[in-house]
Amino acid sequence: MTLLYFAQVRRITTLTSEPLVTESPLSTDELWQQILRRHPDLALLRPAIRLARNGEFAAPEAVFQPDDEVALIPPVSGG
Amino acid sequence: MTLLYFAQVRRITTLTSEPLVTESPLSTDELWQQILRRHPDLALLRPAIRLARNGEFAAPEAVFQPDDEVALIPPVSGG
Amino acid sequence: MTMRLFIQLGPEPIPSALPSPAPGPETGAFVEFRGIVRGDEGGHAVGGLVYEAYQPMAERELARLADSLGIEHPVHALRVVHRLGPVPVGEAALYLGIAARHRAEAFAFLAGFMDRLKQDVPIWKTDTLPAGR
Amino acid sequence: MTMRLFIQLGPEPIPSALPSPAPGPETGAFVEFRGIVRGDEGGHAVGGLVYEAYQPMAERELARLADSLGIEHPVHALRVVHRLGPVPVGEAALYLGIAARHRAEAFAFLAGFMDRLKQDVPIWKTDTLPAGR
Repeated sequence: MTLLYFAQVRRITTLTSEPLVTESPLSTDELWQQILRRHPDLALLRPAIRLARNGEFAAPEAVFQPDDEVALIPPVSGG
Repeated sequence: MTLLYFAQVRRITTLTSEPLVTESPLSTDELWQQILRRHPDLALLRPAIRLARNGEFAAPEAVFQPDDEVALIPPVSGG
Repeated sequence: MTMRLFIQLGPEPIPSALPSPAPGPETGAFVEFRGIVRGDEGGHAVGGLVYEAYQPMAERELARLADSLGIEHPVHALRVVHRLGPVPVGEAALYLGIAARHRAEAFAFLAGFMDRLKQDVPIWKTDTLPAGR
Repeated sequence: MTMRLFIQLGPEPIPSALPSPAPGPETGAFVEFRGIVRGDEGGHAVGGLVYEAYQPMAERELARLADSLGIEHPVHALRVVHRLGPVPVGEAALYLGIAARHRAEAFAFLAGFMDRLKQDVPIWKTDTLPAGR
């Protein structure tokens, strides 16, 4: 799995992306546990972050596969 | 007084403008009587026509002076 | 707030690009509208439309309309251009350019201006041009 | 009705004139919007803003947004350009060009598109440029 970080999220992780090796699919909660273990400072921002799976917003019940590209989408501010 | 005719009104009067000589001020009704005497075919259109006095829409109680410029404004269709 | 206002009526084609009427650092939204002559009018193919205006009154009404709408929806500047005489299909008869701090004011001003222009400004479509082939 | 759709994200300045995305004889309304970088951001003087996007997803969301809004407000064509990277004050970060049969559809589409762009399209203002003097 590849994790992508943008904007405020990137400033906290100080990374634009990183691999997350997992053998089995992860639920949203399981994925967040993995992310927060690496970047505990994201906890405060978590309620504002939407997850995207392979370029589309993921439903809360989404299952994330080992080869997915997962983006953490903080509140957007384009335009 | 100068009368100005535009669009549908001009097609009925076949004039773009004409003088109306009057010695005293005219009420809206008196002015319309003069106009309809010259151009009876305007009667049908009258309910749709607004009068402008010196370049501004005239209130129903307006008084038209001998040297006014009066325009007959049929429904507009700009834009 | 004073609104900068540019009004122009005439037979010249409307340029494909017009500068913002308020290019300062306080402008966050620039909205432009072109009313374009379509190839059909009342179900019939046409080659264009002919516009006529009571020009001094039309200019005054446009300015009055801008002032009055600007109270409700404050914008920085407005440019209005209305072409008169023959306007071929595909070309603009009307141009509005609105500069404002935020888009909400600009959008509201634009919609309100168009509604009232079509009621109160003495400009008329008086004729159609024959459809080409 | 199929909508013609042009989407472009990139660091290039947005041109001061872009052609209508649907120049056919059925277009009666052409609306353009530019979101321009202001000289103040949150009360502080800035020289510009820096934009970042999750580009493939942003392009897909813009297309999805256009399709979904087009059902409610049918328009002929849409061009969306969002500039990325540094954008100086006074220059456009965003351009929308909408061609439609009538202005009502175009205005409704524009307002709806902007509202949803600012909620759902992964583009961010990430930084400010220092104010010049």
